[in-house]
Order: sequence, then C-alpha cells, then structure tokens
Amino acid sequence: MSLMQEFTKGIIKENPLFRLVLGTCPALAVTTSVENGLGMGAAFTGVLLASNIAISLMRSIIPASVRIPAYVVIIASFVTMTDQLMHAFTPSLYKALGIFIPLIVVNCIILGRAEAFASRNSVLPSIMDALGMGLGFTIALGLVSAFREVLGAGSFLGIQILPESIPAILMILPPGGFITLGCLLALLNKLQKKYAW
Amino acid sequence: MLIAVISLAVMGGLFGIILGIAGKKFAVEVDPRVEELLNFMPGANCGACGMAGCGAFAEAIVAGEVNPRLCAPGGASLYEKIAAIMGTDVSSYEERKVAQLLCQGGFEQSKMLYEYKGVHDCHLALANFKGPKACNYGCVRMGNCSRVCPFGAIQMGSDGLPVINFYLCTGCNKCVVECPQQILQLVGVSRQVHVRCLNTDKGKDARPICTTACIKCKLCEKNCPEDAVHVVPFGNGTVALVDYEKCTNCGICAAKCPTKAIQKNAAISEEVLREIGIPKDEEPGCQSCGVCKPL
Amino acid sequence: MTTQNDLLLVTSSPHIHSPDNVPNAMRDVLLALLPALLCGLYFFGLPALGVIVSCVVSAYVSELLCLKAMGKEVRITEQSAAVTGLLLSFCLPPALPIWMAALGSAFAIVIVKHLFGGLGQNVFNPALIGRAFLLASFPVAMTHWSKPLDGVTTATPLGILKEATGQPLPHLSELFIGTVAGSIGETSAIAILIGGCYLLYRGHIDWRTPVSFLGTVFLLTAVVGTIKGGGIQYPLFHLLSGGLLMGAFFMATDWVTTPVTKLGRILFGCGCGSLVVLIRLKGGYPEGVAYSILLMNVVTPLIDRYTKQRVFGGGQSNG
Amino acid sequence: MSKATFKGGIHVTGHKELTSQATTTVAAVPDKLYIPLSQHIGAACAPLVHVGDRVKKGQCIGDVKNFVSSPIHATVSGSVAAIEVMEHPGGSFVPCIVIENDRLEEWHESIKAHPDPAQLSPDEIRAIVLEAGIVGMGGATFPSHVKYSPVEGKSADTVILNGVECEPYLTSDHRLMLEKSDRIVAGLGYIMKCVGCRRGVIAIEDNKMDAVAVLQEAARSNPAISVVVMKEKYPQGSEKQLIYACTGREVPVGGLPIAVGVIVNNVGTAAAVADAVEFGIPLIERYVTVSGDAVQKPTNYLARVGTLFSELIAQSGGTVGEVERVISGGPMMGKTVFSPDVPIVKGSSGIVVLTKPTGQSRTEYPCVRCAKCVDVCPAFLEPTSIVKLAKRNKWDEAETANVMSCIECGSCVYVCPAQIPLVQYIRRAKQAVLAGKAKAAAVK
Amino acid sequence: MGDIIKLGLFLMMVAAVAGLGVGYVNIKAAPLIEKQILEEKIRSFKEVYPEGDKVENETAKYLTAPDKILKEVNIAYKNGTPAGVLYLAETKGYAGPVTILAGFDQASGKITAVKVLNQTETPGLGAKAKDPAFQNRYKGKDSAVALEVSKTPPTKENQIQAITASTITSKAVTKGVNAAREHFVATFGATKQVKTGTVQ
Amino acid sequence: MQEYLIIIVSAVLINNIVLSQFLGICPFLGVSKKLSSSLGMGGAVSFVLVLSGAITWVVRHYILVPFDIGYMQTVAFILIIASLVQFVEMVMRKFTPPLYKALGIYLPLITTNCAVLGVAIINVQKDFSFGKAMTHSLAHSAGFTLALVLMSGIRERMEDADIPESMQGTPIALVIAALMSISFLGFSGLI
Ligand SMILES: Cc1cc2nc3c(=O)[nH]c(=O)nc-3n(C[C@H](O)[C@H](O)[C@H](O)COP(=O)(O)O)c2cc1C
Ligand SMILES: Cc1cc2nc3c(=O)[nH]c(=O)nc-3n(C[C@H](O)[C@H](O)[C@H](O)COP(=O)(O)O)c2cc1C
Ligand SMILES: Cc1cc2nc3c(=O)[nH]c(=O)nc-3n(C[C@H](O)[C@H](O)[C@H](O)COP(=O)(O)O)c2cc1C
Ligand SMILES: Cc1cc2nc3c(=O)[nH]c(=O)nc-3n(C[C@H](O)[C@H](O)[C@H](O)CO)c2cc1C
Ligand code: SF4
Ligand code: SF4
Ligand code: SF4
Ligand code: SF4
Ligand code: FES
Repeated sequence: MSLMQEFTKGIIKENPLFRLVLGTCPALAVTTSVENGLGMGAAFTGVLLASNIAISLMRSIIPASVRIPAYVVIIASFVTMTDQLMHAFTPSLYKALGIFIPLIVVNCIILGRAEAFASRNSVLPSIMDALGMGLGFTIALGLVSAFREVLGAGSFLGIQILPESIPAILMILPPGGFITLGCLLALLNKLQKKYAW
Repeated sequence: MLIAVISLAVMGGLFGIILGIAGKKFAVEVDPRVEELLNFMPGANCGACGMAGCGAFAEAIVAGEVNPRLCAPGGASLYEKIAAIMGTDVSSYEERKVAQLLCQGGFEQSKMLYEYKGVHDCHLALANFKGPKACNYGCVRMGNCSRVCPFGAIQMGSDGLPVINFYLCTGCNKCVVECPQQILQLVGVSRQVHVRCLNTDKGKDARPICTTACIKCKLCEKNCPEDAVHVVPFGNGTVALVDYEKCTNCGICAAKCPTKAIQKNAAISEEVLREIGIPKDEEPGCQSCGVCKPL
Repeated sequence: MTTQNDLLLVTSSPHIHSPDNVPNAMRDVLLALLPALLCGLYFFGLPALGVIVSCVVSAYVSELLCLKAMGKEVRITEQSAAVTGLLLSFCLPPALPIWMAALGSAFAIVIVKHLFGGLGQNVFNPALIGRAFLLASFPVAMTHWSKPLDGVTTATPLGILKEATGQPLPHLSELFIGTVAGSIGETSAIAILIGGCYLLYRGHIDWRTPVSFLGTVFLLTAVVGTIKGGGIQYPLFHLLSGGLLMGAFFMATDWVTTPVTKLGRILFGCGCGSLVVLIRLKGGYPEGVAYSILLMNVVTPLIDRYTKQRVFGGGQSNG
Repeated sequence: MSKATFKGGIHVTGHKELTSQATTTVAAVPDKLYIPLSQHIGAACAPLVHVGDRVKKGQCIGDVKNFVSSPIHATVSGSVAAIEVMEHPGGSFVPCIVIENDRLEEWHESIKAHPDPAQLSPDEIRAIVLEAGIVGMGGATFPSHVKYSPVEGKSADTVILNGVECEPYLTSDHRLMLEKSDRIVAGLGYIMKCVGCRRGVIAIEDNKMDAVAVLQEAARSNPAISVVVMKEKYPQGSEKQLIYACTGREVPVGGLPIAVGVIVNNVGTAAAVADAVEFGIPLIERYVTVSGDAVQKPTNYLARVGTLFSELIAQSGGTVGEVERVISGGPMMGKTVFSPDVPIVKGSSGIVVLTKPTGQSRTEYPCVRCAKCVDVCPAFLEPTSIVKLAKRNKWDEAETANVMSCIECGSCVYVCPAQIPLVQYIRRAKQAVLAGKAKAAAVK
Repeated sequence: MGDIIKLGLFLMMVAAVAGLGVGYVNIKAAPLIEKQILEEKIRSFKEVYPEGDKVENETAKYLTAPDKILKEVNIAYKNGTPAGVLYLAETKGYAGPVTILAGFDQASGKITAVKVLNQTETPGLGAKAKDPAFQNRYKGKDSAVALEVSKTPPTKENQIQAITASTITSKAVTKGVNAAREHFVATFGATKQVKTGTVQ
Repeated sequence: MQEYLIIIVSAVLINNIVLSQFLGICPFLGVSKKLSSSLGMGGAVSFVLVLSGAITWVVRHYILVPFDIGYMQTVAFILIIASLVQFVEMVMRKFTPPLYKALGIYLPLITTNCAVLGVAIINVQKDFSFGKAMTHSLAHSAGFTLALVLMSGIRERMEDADIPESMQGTPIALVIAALMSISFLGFSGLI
C-alpha cells in the first residue's frame, strides 16, 4: 500500500467511526455542536499522531506481555499533555469537551491503531495512518454534529439558522445522538451497496 | 515533577513485574502453528468445514486430520498458505466440490397432481402425496436448499427449480443434507456431465409424468466410449449413473439422451472460482480493533 | 406458480379459519376509539380535529412510503397505521401545531415501526414513542394545555397536583365525563371505558393487562392516599386523570409490544402501574403513563423469556 | 352437574345440523373396492391373496406378524382384480387389494358368533380384537389390541369412550351413539374386562344431549359405566385433553394415557369390539359423514371399507358449486386429498367437500404477537415463538420450547388473525427434531 | 527471573518517560492554566460587579460554617472601601449542579447582576439560563425581598419569569440568588434599612 | 443512607452510564447480541470496574493528592486499569478455564471501555468518600449490565424481524439504544 493509500483509507474505506464503529462514545457525547465535534476531532488527531509515532518508533523494543500497559501509558501521557495544552490555550473548547478529553485515552481507535498498525509499521506509514484516521474521525464527528446541531438547535457553528420553535431538541439529547449515528451508518451501508467502494 | 516521575515509574515497575510474574506463572500452552493458521483463516466461523468454527479447523489441520480444502471460503490463496505452514503440497489436497442438482422437472416439464397452498417447505409439501408434482423423485421446488445455503449460492429459478451458482458454492454440503429428495450432490468442479434425473420408475411410467425424465433407454450406456455411464439398480428400480472416475467429459451420452436427462455443463474454471469475501462473523464484542488477537 | 385449474387444492390442516384477521382487529380498535374521538372533538373542537387528521394522514403517508421504499407489498388495508396515528393524536395536547403532530406521527411510523421490520416486529409502542419524541423535542408546545369547550390556557389535573399551584382540583365526576384539560383523547374516562369494554368483548385484548395495571396504580396510590389522609378520593383521582385509562386499555394492550404469556401480561401491567406511580409522585413529570409503558416495552423480551408457561403434562407448577 | 372441560381450546362453528338429525343410510356397495394394506399405525400388512383369488366377506386378506399392526379383511365377497399402489386418504401412496364385488355377500366361514361372550377371558378378548383387525376409529387408527395389552408396572383404572366428536361437520359418532347405544355400552364392558378396570366413562359434549340421554338409558344396567357431559369446545376429543377434562389427570409430556391409568377409545371402536366379540365380525364397515358446503345432500353412511370417496359423494347427490377441496376427516384435523378417488379406510370418519371460500381471500400477515395462539393452545405451548424458531431452522431451541408436545389440533391456526399456518411450521420442526434424534441414535 | 525484571524495568522506564513528558508540559502549562482561570474569574467578577477595582476572596471571614449553597464570598473594593459583595453559589438544576455568581451593591442593596458560570442543563432548555436575556431578569432586584419564579410574565416586582419549559433550572438559579441575598442582607444589610417583603 | 440511595438510583436509572452518559458504547453495541454474552460482559465489566474503582481511589488519595500530582491522574488510572485487566485475564485463564472461556474474550475490550475510566474519573470529580465511590462504581456497573441485558433481550427478539438490509447490525442497535434512551427520559427528575 502506498503512503497515500494509508492516508485515504481512514477517510472512507476504513473510517474509524462509520466503518469500524469504534470511538462511538465521544462521537455521541460531544457532537451536540459542530464546534465541539471538530474540536474533539482535532484533539483526537493530535493524540493519535503522537502515539502512532511513538509506538511505531518503539515497536521493536516493547515486550509482548506488557505491550498493552505500555501503549496505554504512552497514549495517556499524550492525552494528558493535550488536555493541559487545551486548558491553557483554548479554555472554552476545553470546557465544552469536559470529561471526554481524558477519555480519549480509552477511545478504542487509538489503542486499536497502535495495536493493529503502528506496532507493525514504520514511522512514515504510521504518520499517514494517524492523519488519515484522524481526518476520517474528524469528518465523521463533523457530519454527526452538523446533523444534530442543525436539527436539534437550529444553528450551525453557533449561528442560528432556524427559528426558535422549529428544532427538535431531542436531537441534541442522547437519543438524538444514537439516532443520527444509526441513520448515518445505515445510509452509508446503502451507499456502499450501491457504489461498492 | 521529580515526584511525578518517581511515583509513576514505581507504579510502572511494580505492574511490569507483577505482569511478568503472572505471565510466567500462569502461562498456557498452545501450538504456535494453530495461532499462525488462525491469522490466515477467513474467521467466518461458517462451518463449511464441518467443524465448530475456524479454531477447531485450524487445530484439526495441525493435527493432520482434515483436508484443508474443506475450508471453502479460504480459497486457493489460503490453501497455499496452509501448505506453506504445514510444509505440504497444495496439489495433494482433494479437488474442490460443488453442489449439482439432479432434476430438471421445472414447470414446463413436470405434470402436477394438485395445487398446493401452505408453507413453502420441501419437507412439508412432500408429506402430501409426495409433493404436488406427479413425479415422486424430483425436486419439490419449495426452495429449502436455497434457504439453507449460507453463501447465497442457490436461487430459485423461473422454472421453479433451484439454480446453483458454482462460483459462490463452497461445497459446504448444507443443501445436500437439507434436500429431502436427496437430489443434490457434491461433485468435483471439473465434472461436466451429469445425469439430471433420479427417478427409479420404468420408462413407461416416467414418460407421461415428466418430459425430461430418464426413461431407462440405455442409449447413454450403449454410446459411452469410456464405459462410464450405466443404468444401475437403485431404490425400487434403476437409474442411470455416471462413473466420474472414468468420465472424460466427452458429452456423447448427453447428446444421445432422448429426453435430455443427461446434460453437459460448461466447464467451471478453477481460476474464476472467486475467493468469497465473507464478512467476518462478529465475535461477541469484536470491534476488530486487534487488541485481543495476540493476547 | 402455474396452476392447472382442474386440480384440487391441497392444504394443510386446519382447513377452516375463524373470521378474525388483522384488518378486522384493527378496525375494531378504531371503532373502540370512536367514543373517545367524539368526546375529544366535542371538547376541544377544531384544533383537535387538525391534530387528529394530521397524525392519521401523516401515519398513512409514512406507512405507504416506507412500504414502497422497502420494496414490500403495499398493503395498508390493515389500518394499523391509522391506529398508531389516532392513538398518538389522542395523547397530544389539542393546541399542538399540526406540523409537530405530523412529524411525531411520521417518526413513530418510520423509525419505530418500519426500521424494525414493520407490522408486528417493532419493540416499542410507536404511538408512545411518538409522544415521548414530541415531548422531548418541543416541551413548550407539548405542555400547553387548554380548557375543554372554551380553549383557555390552563393546567391539567395532574399538573395542578404536581405543582401545587393552589388551583382547585377538578371533581371526580368532571374527570369521569372529561370536562378537564388534557390530551385530546384522554380526558373522558367514560368514553375510554366504553371502548375498552368493546375490545374486551371482541376478545382483542386480555383483561389481565388493564386490570393489573389499574389495580397496581389503585393499590399504591391508595396506600399513599391513606398516609397522606386523602381517602378513597386520592386513588380514584389518580385512576381517572391523565392518560392512565387510555394507556391501560389501548396501549399497554398493544399486541406487538407487550408480552405474549398470561403471567407476562400481569407482570407487565404491574410494572407499568408501579412506574406510573413512581413517576407521578417522585419523578420530574406530572404524568408517566407513556414512559411507564415504554419502559416495560424495553423489558418485554425478558419477561417473555422468563414467564414461559409450563407445558401441558409437564409438572404441576401452575401455568 | 357442572360440565367438564379442559384449559385452552376454541369454539368452532359446528355445521353439524347438516347431518345430525337424519338416520344413517346404508351406503350402496360398489362394484370394485380398494382395500389399502395399511390402515393403521404400525407395520403395513403383506397381502395374503393373489390376483385372481376368490375372497369372501370377512376373510383376512392381509396380515403381518408384528406387534404393532392389524390385519386387513375383505369387505365383500368377490375376486381379487389387482394389487396396486394407490393414493391413500392419509396422504401417501399405499398398495391396495382391489376386489371385484360379486354381490353375493358371502361371509367367510371363520365368522361365527360366540356362544357365551361373557365367559371370555381378557386374553381371549384381546385375541379377538386383534383378529378382527380393530384399530382406533377416532382417527389415529392405533391397533386396539396393543392399547389393551398390559404395560409393565402400569394398570388402567378407567376406560374413557370418546364420544366428543368436536370436529365441525362430522356427526358419524353422534349417529352411531344414537343408533347403536347398546353396542357401545356392550363394547365398553368388554374393553373394561379386557384391561381389567372397574370404571367406564362415556364422554359426550353438550351439543349432543340426545345422545347423552340415549346412552344414559343404555348404561343404566351397568353401574360401573357413567356418561359425562362436557362443555362444547375444540379439541376436547384429543385424548390428553379429554382425560384431563374427565379425571383431572395430566398425561405427562411424552407419556401415554396409561401413565395416568386411563385408556381412551372412540365410541365406534367400542361398537366394533362388541361386534367382534359377540358375532365374530371383523372391522369391515364404519359410519362415515359426507358433508360440507359443496355436497348436494349431506348424509351419514354406513359404508364398507374400500368404497371410494367419489361413490359416496355421488350417492349424496354429487357436488354443487366449484369444489376446491376434498377433506378426509374433519376440517380441523383432516387431510385434503388430491382426488376423490381414494378409498374409505378404517379411520375415515368423514368426507368434507368444500367450495372456494367467497369474499376476502386469506392473506398471511406477519405475526402481530396477539398471543391468541398462546391463549388457545391446549398443550400450553407458545406457537408463535416455536414458529419463529422453525423459520430459522433452530430445531434444538424448538425442542426446548416443547414443540414435541404439540397435538397438531390446529386451534392456533384457527384463531391466528395473521393467518399464519403455524401447525405446518410446527410439523416441520417436529420432523426435524425426530430426524435429528434418529441421526443421533444412528451415531450411537 | 531476569525476564521479569526486564519487564518491570521496561514498564518503569516507559512510565518514567511518560511522567517526565507530562511533568514537563505541566510545568510549562500550569501557570498558563492558573492565569487563565484567574482571568476568567476576574472577567466574571467584572461582569457581575463592574464598578469594583479590586476583589478579595473573604470566604473564610464571612462563611464560618460550610454552607450547602454558598461556596465563596468575595468582597469588591472601590477605592479601598468595600462596595459590593460577590457570591459564588451552587444549586441542583435539572441535570446537575448549576453554579452562579451573584453580585450585590452595598450602597443600594440591589442585585447588580447574576451570571451562570457552570451548568449541564439541556441545551435549548435549561441551558438558556446562560443567555443574557435570562440573567438580566435579576438585574436591579432589591435584595431585601425573596425572589420567586413565575411561569407567566411577572406581575410583581419580586418575580422572575422562568425560562419556558425549564422551571426547574430557573428555580435552581433563583434559589442560589436567594441564598446569597439572605446572606447579604444578614451580613451587610445593617447599613441599609431592611425592607419587609412577602417572604415565603 | 439517603445519599447512597440517590447515588444508586441516579447511576442506574437516571444517568445510566450507557444510555445517557455515553460511556461504554462500543461493548454495548458489540456484545449485546446474545443474552448470555451480555451477562458475561456485564459481569466482567462490573468486576473490573469495581476493582479498579477501589484501586484508583486508593492511589488518588494516597499518592496523587499527597504528592500534589493530580495532573498525572489519567496516566496513573489507565496504567492501573490496563494492568489489572491483563492480570485478571491471566489468572482466569490459568485457574478457571470455564470462566475464562465465558468472559475471557471480553476482558481485553474492557481496557478500552470508556466506562471503566469514566467512572473512576467521575468518582474523582464528585469527590466521593471510599464508601460512596464503591457504591457509585457498583451502581454504574449495575446500570451498564442492565442496559446490556435489556438490549440483548431486544436484539434477540429482533433476530426474527425483517429489518431493512442497510439497517441491520449496528444501525438498528443504535436506533434501539435511542428508543431505550427516550424511554429512560421518563426517569429524569426522579430525585
Ligand atoms: C396513553 C397516554 C399516555 C400518556 N403518557 C404520558 C407520559 O408518560 N408523560 C406525560 O408527561 N404525559 C403523558 N400523557 C399525556 C398526559 O396524560 C397529559 O395529557 C399530559 O402529561 C399533560 O398533563 P400534565 O401536565 O398533568 O402532565 C399521556 C397520555 C396518554 C393518552
Ligand atoms: C385434536 C384432536 C382431536 C381429536 N378429536 C377426536 C374426536 O373428536 N373423537 C375421537 O374419537 N377422537 C378424537 N381424537 C383422537 C383421540 O385423541 C384418541 O386418539 C381417540 O379418541 C382414541 O380412540 P381410538 O383409539 O378408539 O381412536 C382427536 C385427537 C386430536 C389430536
Ligand atoms: C429531554 C428533556 C430535557 C429537559 N431539560 C430541562 C432543563 O434543562 N431544565 C429544566 O428546567 N427542565 C427540563 N426539562 C423538564 C421539562 O421541560 C420541564 O421542566 C417540566 O415539564 C416542567 O416545566 P414547566 O413547568 O416550565 O413547563 C426537560 C425535559 C425533557 C424531556
Ligand atoms: C389492541 C390493540 C392495541 C394497539 N395499541 C397500539 C398502540 O398503543 N400504539 C400503536 O402505535 N399501535 C397500536 N396498535 C396497532 C398496532 O398493533 C401497531 O401499529 C403495531 O405496533 C405496529 O407494528 C394496537 C393494536 C391493537 C389491536
Ligand atoms: S431442497 Fe431439494 S427438493 Fe427442495 S427445492 Fe431444493 S433441490 Fe428441490
Ligand atoms: S449449501 Fe449447497 S450450494 Fe450452498 S454452498 Fe453449500 S453446497 Fe454449495
Ligand atoms: S401449538 Fe399445537 S397443540 Fe397448540 S394449538 Fe397449535 S396445533 Fe394445537
Ligand atoms: S395468533 Fe398468529 S398473530 Fe397472534 S401471536 Fe400467534 S402467530 Fe402471532
Ligand atoms: S469509545 Fe467508549 S467504549 Fe469505545
């Protein structure tokens, strides 16, 4: 696979949220507004990039039996750094994403990529993989949050576009998250059937 | 800062040692080849091999108990990998088989006894006077085979008979077991000539019931240059049977057969036999994140 | 399949069938809803008519589109969509904007019914999810109640009870006849009882569900009433107000979403009853019928699983 | 007296008035009779005669030495025209002995009245029942002598005669009870003696109060015999339900009535036993109802075994309207045949001919979980769940759901508003479970 | 045995390096974060009591026992003399805690402003408590009279109109304000004559 | 007492970890096809969740707080959880093979189950005492198991349903979760 392919696969073919159905928790929890969704995507991409690089560099020296603890420690420290940096530089976003920044640690995608990709590939492909996956995840979050914000709050990126009484608040409540993701997945299934990737 | 580093390091060291000890103390043995094979198995756990999932099959291969070709979804590339791991030769594996339907009694050909209404199920329809068709031996046309085929290889055709897509059929034997009339058979893919009728009646009884019934005229037997087809005793009467060991796919018998009960297929090329991309049967909880695999 | 016309038909026993079928049953339910419908129209007038019509029409159209889109046989003669639409409209406030009503109805049919495979396969009661969806989406419009006949904005009896606003509670007889604020189809107890009895008589619903449902509510509120010193009035008030009767007779009895075993239906009813009392007395909403039934819908598969009847001749435990 | 009944079940429109009031007609004996070699549950008989042989009425023409089997007798005198495979009303193809009727009605010499039937020992009675080829006439055609044979460690205390006749249209048992009450009571006496028990019960539904009166009168002489009136409900005639209704005992799953000390027989079987014991006459004729909306003149017949359905239908004035189905037996449990040219067998209680139903055509809907099937199932099953399992070939799970306890009464199908042919799926599941068991046994 | 030590050492090293990295970032980021928090706080104080030039946290002095609702008492000084009081209060809203900042002017005895700091209420409903439109309803209310929530447009001076369909949130905010108000009246109200109102 | 009750009711019903907190969705979707496996997963998660809840509480109160390195929390907690999971798995595999067969496959997944870390973090955020932290962890695991079991009951029933093809699998599971979540809205405001 070429580097370009490593990059693009994460966007559509192996989109972590839509195809692999990983990282669902943040995808549902923070997607009440597009701003939050994109912010989460960015934070996530940063962590994934850093951890993929680190793990790919260390892949030959990590002993198998403490592999998972080692990975999570590496990931967790990047997450903590991101957390502190965001707190320092983007306080409002930090506030909105709340508990979900530390929880990037347990976002299955990151560990999954570490295990399935970075630990078997060299740095460059790992970087491309991380960027692709990150972008794919960010796009997915953006999509989910766009639906939810428009339908549920009547706004897009904070700009009110529908009158007060029209949006169905349910869409930004937990059920709305589930429904949006479910329907998007179904839609993609359908599209996939039609134009097999 | 220093405290942070030290306390974290101590925790790390502690857990590392605990896990190390645990790993030694609680080690469980597995043949590495099984793991290796499992990496290549399709992971569909479809049961085509007749075992309880890919794991059991891998163990059986390592134990040398089974023919690797039984894993139909794996396809040629899998057999090569297995051969490589096991140090054997692919060509020594038995020929791959597909299901063949031994009946041609469609709507046009067969006479009906009655109109049937009820659950479309071959077994059930048979309970009433051996099915709505006058022929008691042929396909009941209620499609059980097509419903049990896990690979979607069988579809009911416009003449009511099942049509088998040989490129999808993996030879899993499910339809053969299901068919109550026992008119589905697994035959090697290279075999092209088949007697597609299993009625055991005499010609005079069979002829009015179905236009494509075998009428025991023995023209096939007489014309076969290889002595490969014979009318032999079967059930309460006789049927024509091809000896696949001897048959050279020449098709003379098929050409001579007056009712076209014998047919010659177009060849199925092994190269075209597609490797079927069966989606991995999701293990409970498997999100294919890969975390679990090497553990 | 080609048939030769002179052939006899071979079918499997039994060869005769009761005249009962799904379309007839749905028609009976619609018939049973007629008294409540008339009361609703009489008390709430044109706005109610608008809500009802938009719910039913939207349900029908959605049903049609779903069947088409899913390539299923377009067969809406069984009228279950109409039942869903009508029942949904019955638990909506009369002054609801009709586009909201239509949206709720479409949500019920598309998401709750057809995504689950259509008639008979949904796990949740479509009408009630429709209501819950609307309540969560448009809380302002969904809690805007008007007085019967004159349409003045007011609170519902349960709302008065919950918020302790000091307004006088309506008399039991008003609840019985229906001259109180509330959803379109729920206010008149007598009309609902007539419909419920008709369904019981026609054998479409099992007495166990409404009896255990209403019985549980009565018992629990009677206990609370005694502690509070409210006497028999208190449990009766709870029985007759809100959507309880509508829910007990028409929604907790929905075939599709409730248990199939007899014991299961009793458990279902008791569960609904307890949840209603819990939500009404302790929860954030004045009324909890819809949620209680929905929550029990969630549990229904498990109830069915664990209340299997004993087979005839299989030991003497009571079935 | 409160009326006995069971739990579950359905009310079906009886249509019994079509035939219940008229005296039974003795059917004309046709020129050719077709006598299947298998008219019972168990091993099929081998023919004892050859084509061209002359046979006499009552002569044993087919037998096999097998415990669960029953001999076949010629029902007229004449010559054997052929032995050929023919369709059987049970839905299969079976070899038949075709007898050309010589119209002499000459009895075989073995047929002799017994001088003093009261002196017969239980074993002798059982031997007579066997020789007379008596099988259950309630439909299951289980060889009666087998039923009467002692079972290790179990003994019967009650014999129940099944005069319930809960199937719609059928009135043959009803007419039999009215016309041969003394035969029934006598037969019950012999059966009680044969199995050594003191209590005899004749169970009749309350839609046949005239039969109740007649039988009570006939049974007056024997204090051990009582008549029980039951509430009209289908499938009261099913023996497990009947036993529960009469005695409150439940036959355990997979068990036989003898497990609770009961033997059940059809009233016709009892009458046949009486004829065999007293007069030595084998089972060669029976009461048959010919009814249904496509029959010109619905009638009850006393018909010889081997008479074709078509001949009885012709005697009833032929058919009216467009005939859609010919049912052997009642419409709830009977089987459709693809041609009216099938013979009456020992178990044929009726022929019901139906026209195409007018109005709404039957459309199958998905199951709406109304649970009506669950409520009516007399075996306390959950037909809807079993069917869902069967549709996915989940035979093991179907077995745990007790599919084998289904008595195939069809009540569930009758009430199902979604018009799902539940029993058919259930039959398929039972077949598959049995096949699975057979396979497992073969492996062992 | 050597293996095990190696595993331990490896994980230890990873953890140590991780600790080092995180610690380093923390050292760099912590002051920024603190500054951030402080600035935020000052900004809020400014919003709620714009006139002060210095704010001191004097919670210890004024809240002797821990209070269920009131968390902080800050005194705003103007030219060195105490001029206003800023309360940090926390109450239970619909979905979780709601923290507010309420400012009181000692001279006039009026509420200067109320600001909702943190809340997890439903977006579109209770979350509207953060809208200035709602917060402004408290501006200028007299501290002497208990505030009430009303669902309809207020008819009395001491009524606050609830956010539509979010009475619970509205009540939560009001409860916090009332607690602050009571404390304010009790502690600082001596300078002003206490007006009597309809206190529920 | 009342406080504990509130913690329990809130965690199980009102703020159900899956249906309204959005934690642990992956296993909730992945392991809810069969009742038996959902019970297994519920059991495994509960076990790890409670155990890690206890250990993280101790670590926080006796290491992180005294040394003033609260910012190390995430790293420390996840290290604990990951090691714990792996340790438990090894022990189980060796000593209780049947249990391992039943639960083993779920264990690695728990490392990446946000619910475990999430609850540990909420314990910290709410500043619970040890008793309350334990109650809270237990209640959340009960809530998780409840949601999982209910879901699997429904999904087992859905096996017979003819769901539109593109909705099959995860999409319909999400829709079911949505409708369950709507139903659970009924509990809102209970306390
Ligand atoms: C069958 C039925 C169920 C209902 N369930 C609920 C419910 O669960 N929650 C609710 O708020 N309203 C429900 N309603 C509507 C209420 O009965 C009532 O109309 C509404 O809650 C307004 O009254 P309130 O303000 O006293 O709650 C239901 C109505 C019907 C007909
Ligand atoms: C659903 C069902 C209905 C039955 N109805 C009758 C009936 O009406 N009359 C009858 O004699 N036997 C009926 N039977 C057969 C009885 O169960 C039983 O086999 C018979 O009474 C035994 O008597 P026999 O051996 O003399 O036939 C029915 C069986 C089933 C399963
Ligand atoms: C999904 C949902 C979210 C809600 N969120 C809030 C909220 O954030 N704040 C609030 O006060 N009430 C909230 N409520 C509750 C009701 O909207 C409202 O409080 C209740 O009906 C009484 O309010 P009212 O008296 O203003 O009509 C919510 C209700 C639902 C269904
Ligand atoms: C007795 C009875 C009650 C019903 N109750 C409801 C109901 O509460 N909500 C609803 O949407 N449909 C109801 N239906 C209609 C139908 O069952 C419903 O549309 C199915 O849930 C759709 O699959 C009812 C039908 C019957 C026969
Ligand atoms: S299972 Fe056999 S009989 Fe039935 S359709 Fe298939 S081939 Fe024909
Ligand atoms: S079921 Fe039959 S057709 Fe299908 S794959 Fe198996 S052998 Fe081939
Ligand atoms: S399941 Fe069997 S026993 Fe039960 S009602 Fe149906 S046919 Fe009768
Ligand atoms: S009677 Fe029919 S529709 Fe009703 S539950 Fe049974 S199978 Fe389903
Ligand atoms: S992201 Fe939460 S469990 Fe996977």
